Amino acid sequence: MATVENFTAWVHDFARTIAEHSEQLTDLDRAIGDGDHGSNMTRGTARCAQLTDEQTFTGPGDYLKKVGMTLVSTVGGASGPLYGTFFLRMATSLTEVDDVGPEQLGTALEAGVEGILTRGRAERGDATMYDALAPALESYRQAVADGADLAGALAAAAKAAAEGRDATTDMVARKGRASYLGDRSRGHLDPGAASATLLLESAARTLA
Amino acid sequence: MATVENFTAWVHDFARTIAEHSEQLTDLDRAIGDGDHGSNMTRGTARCAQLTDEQTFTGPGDYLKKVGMTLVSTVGGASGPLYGTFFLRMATSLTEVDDVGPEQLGTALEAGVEGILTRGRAERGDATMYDALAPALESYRQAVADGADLAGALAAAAKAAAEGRDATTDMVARKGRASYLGDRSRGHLDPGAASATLLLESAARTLA
Amino acid sequence: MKKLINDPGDVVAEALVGMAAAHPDRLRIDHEQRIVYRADAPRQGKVGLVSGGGSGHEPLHGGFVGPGMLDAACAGEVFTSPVPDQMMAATRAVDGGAGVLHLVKNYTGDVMNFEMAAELAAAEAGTEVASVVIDDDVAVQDSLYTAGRRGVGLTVLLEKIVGAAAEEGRSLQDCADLARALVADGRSMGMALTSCTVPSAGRPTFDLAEDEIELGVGIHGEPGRERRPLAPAREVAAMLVEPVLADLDGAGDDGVIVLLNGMGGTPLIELYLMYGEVARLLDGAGVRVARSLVGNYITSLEMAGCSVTLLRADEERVRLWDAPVNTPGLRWGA
Amino acid sequence: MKKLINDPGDVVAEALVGMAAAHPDRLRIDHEQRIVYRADAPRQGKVGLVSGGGSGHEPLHGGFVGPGMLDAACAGEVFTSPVPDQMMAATRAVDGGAGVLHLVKNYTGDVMNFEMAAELAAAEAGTEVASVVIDDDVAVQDSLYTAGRRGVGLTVLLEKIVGAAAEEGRSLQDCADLARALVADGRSMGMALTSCTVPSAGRPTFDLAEDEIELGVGIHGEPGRERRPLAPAREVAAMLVEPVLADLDGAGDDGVIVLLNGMGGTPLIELYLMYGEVARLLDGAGVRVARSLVGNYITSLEMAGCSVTLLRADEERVRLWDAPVNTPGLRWGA
Ligand SMILES: Nc1ncnc2c1ncn2[C@@H]1O[C@H](COP(=O)(O)OP(=O)(O)O)[C@@H](O)[C@H]1O
Ligand SMILES: Nc1ncnc2c1ncn2[C@@H]1O[C@H](COP(=O)(O)OP(=O)(O)O)[C@@H](O)[C@H]1O
Ligand SMILES: [Mg+2]
Ligand SMILES: [Mg+2]
Ligand SMILES: [Mg+2]
Ligand SMILES: [Mg+2]
Repeated sequence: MATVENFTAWVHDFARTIAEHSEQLTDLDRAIGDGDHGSNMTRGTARCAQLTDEQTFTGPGDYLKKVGMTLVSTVGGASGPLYGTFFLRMATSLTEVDDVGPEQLGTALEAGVEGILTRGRAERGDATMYDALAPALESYRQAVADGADLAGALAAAAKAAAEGRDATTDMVARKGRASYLGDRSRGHLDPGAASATLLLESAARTLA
Repeated sequence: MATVENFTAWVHDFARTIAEHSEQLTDLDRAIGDGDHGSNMTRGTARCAQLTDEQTFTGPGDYLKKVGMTLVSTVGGASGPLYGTFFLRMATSLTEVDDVGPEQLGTALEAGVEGILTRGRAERGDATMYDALAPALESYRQAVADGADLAGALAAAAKAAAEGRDATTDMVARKGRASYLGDRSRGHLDPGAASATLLLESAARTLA
Repeated sequence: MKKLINDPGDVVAEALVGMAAAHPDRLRIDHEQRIVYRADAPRQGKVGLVSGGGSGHEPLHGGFVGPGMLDAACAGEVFTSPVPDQMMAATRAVDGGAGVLHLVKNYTGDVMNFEMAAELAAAEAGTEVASVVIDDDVAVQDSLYTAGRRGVGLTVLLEKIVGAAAEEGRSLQDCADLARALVADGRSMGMALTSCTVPSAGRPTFDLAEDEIELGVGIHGEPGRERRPLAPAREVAAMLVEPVLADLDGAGDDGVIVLLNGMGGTPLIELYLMYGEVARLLDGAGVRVARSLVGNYITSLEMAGCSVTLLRADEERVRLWDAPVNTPGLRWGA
Repeated sequence: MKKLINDPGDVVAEALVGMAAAHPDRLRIDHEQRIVYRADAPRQGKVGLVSGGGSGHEPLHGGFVGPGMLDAACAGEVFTSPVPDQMMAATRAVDGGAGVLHLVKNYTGDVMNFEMAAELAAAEAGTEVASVVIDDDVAVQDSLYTAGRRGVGLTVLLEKIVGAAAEEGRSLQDCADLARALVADGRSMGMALTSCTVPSAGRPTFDLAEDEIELGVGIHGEPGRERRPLAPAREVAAMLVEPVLADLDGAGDDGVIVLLNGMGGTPLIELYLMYGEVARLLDGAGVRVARSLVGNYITSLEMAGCSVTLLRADEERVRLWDAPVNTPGLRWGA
């Protein structure tokens, strides 16, 4: 069961991991975008990591809402509204819940991923963060159906995210800046799929 | 005795030589100036080389006056007025003279060099074209005094010009753009001294 | 990376400090929120014009704030859309009772952030908000399979013309309709000789060989339509003008308004030379130039290159173009 | 060499073609002689202002031709002084009976060519000519042992202020006196992050390592006072402001007019950032800024870098600065 402490650990771990991979994310974005994904995400997640110093949170929903709002207000670009919406929708799904079990987390993740879809209107194969998040969600669901606990389901999700991320290399981007490249985007890994994989890897380390 | 044919040959030879050394003159100017001496001189001398296609000249004075005016009107920069004045003053000194002997050429060269001095107010050692022209004139005068003919005197002048040119390497520039460099101009050969040496080498090939 | 900056993370904030110092009478800058306001905003009864986007395109947008043009511009990080908080704050601050028009360049980030701002502003009672998305870049072909055409040079012309309409007291609906008509009638194409370097990245966004150009480049150093061998200005002009003309539905009744825009690192002598080539091509195509603008107006940091924008002109557009404007980046008649 | 040009030898002529196309109503260009005239020259009873110099510094000088500023500008080859024929033709053409003032930047070539033009013009009956040499660059120290201080940023401020005085109908003597007083009261200092490339040379004029700047550079890519390690903007600002202040005889009654000028390849975002640093330093030194101008006004092709110019301000100078001007490069109040 994941509590608010787990969720704060998640966001802190995510912020740390993003900072470590900032240059790498920016390099991916330089190749097919505008070279700012690393700094965008670092700016936003660093700000999120300060939230617990400034206030206390009554539960996961309360905390994730603040995280979502903070991302919306600090990241900018395409990833700001997308990650922001992800956390805001998770938060809504977890309102008034204190201990989050595998089923509930699945519903919350699904709400988050749906939020990204609504905001960005991406489809599978468009080479976006959705191509890491969608298979992650499916694997998570499958693992839970197969009886996995939180740890097992999140590990499966992280693994699927990484595979989905790697698969973006062979895709032609159809959303976001990379889409302007047309065929020339093939052969490049999508930066948002890379950061989304870091998000799920952080979850696997902290939520269970 | 140098006739108007010799003088036109001189200017044509000078134009050809300048064109061949254009890049080299520009490189010298890039190092301590603004990288245009080669193209300035090429533009002006190429125009001068067309004069004989367009009109006939009654004598050396008439021809050199037109060369001087053409240089003034086409070169620009520091070298335009300087070389222009050089030829204009030579022209005045040779008014109404058809066959130019060693003495008369000496007087004309002196008038030309004086013109450069009046216009540019340079002194010996300032690292300008004057540092090639002044020793050239002295050697010319000395050679004539020693009984040399035109060919001998011009050969001596060309040799002295080249030595004077090379000596500019050790000087600190005090005139023109190179002077802004102060001590940093030392170690560089002055582009105007280089083109002035070409002028005397052309003279040695054509005027005798 | 060679830039006149301090910490790469402080570039936008510090540039706004300098901008405030340079234009104390004309602009009011909210440094906290990074919003550039015209000094006398809000203007009662006038539609408020709000634009914004990533920084690095100066003078766009902050340099186009002032009488006859924008009321507020939200500055994002370099090449990164600003956030909804900024747009909401700007919207509130410039609302003079006649509503607020958002002018949005078509980039996923900008569109989504402005969309969130409009949703949030709608939730707040009071301010009527309309939004127009600018997408004039013909380099982006298949817009079905992409994020759609980018908003580039037309933004400058549109902010000027709609700015004049708002200054005349036209309604929000009128201003939005005019803006949409301009979007339908304006097309652009750009190219780069060199990449730019995002300060926080520290390295050029793309590598271009000494003998290559990037054709169809955007304003963020996004790679363009294709790489071509370096060519003389007259051929480059044709590479830009032809696709624009091909996509434009003929000239307007009064010909076209032309913007020959520099990307930031190309000097004016080259831009004038390029404009000579563009004018010659338009003349050859029988397209009359009603008005023209040559210079660095929507840039991509220090990128060398240029873009051509054509906008179909009619009497009203030319009149609004000629109307007084008083901003740091564009000024006449005032 | 990556430039938007055709043949390197045609750059100046073709840029003038583009300039004529871009400003058909405001400028009249003599392409044969390479002279940019204000469309309505000569103005009867007004002192004619003629300037000129090598090209590559755009908008200077041609971009400053128009009501309230210059009557004519002679364009030389890139970085090469124009020739006396141009100056004489321009002098004749703008003479409205009140005489003609030559504004000359202090470079050996410019001074000698303008001198020859004045000699030749004096020989022709009729036109009264006065000449003022601008030498504001404090980077050139020992002016006894050099060609003297170069004319740089002050030229822009001077052309504007003296232009306004001439427009007011002041006499040739008055205009020349004012110009000389401004020369006595203005100082500049520049720096470069990168070199520029003269089109006909095809290669950068100087090489600068990734971590070096050239301090005290001129506007022709002439090497400067010294090389320094690359430094943050706030330190670079101090390297420019301090020597200028040290050489200026205090601020004027009304403080100073400041020009923070870009060398051509530095984007506006960096220039604003630098201006913020300059304004802070001036504030710290107790120097009041009466007026400021930030942008690319006297450039060095695509060189990256900037310069700072300070001019002692008084009531009259500020009034003349504020007077209407309508040129391609500087425009307000008209
Ligand atoms: N419409 C979209 N739907 C989902 N994800 C998107 C969409 N557009 C862009 N992205 C994601 O956003 C990432 C880029 O984010 P970032 O670089 O921070 O913003 P920007 O593209 O505005 O510079 C892309 O790698 C991609 O994964
Ligand atoms: N005052 C002067 N007296 C004599 N020669 C000079 C003077 N100033 C410059 N020169 C000569 O002119 C040369 C530079 O000519 P050029 O490059 O064509 O003109 P600019 O310096 O205007 O670019 C210098 O190398 C020097 O020999
Ligand atoms: Mg990006
Ligand atoms: Mg030179
Ligand atoms: Mg971005
Ligand atoms: Mg020169």
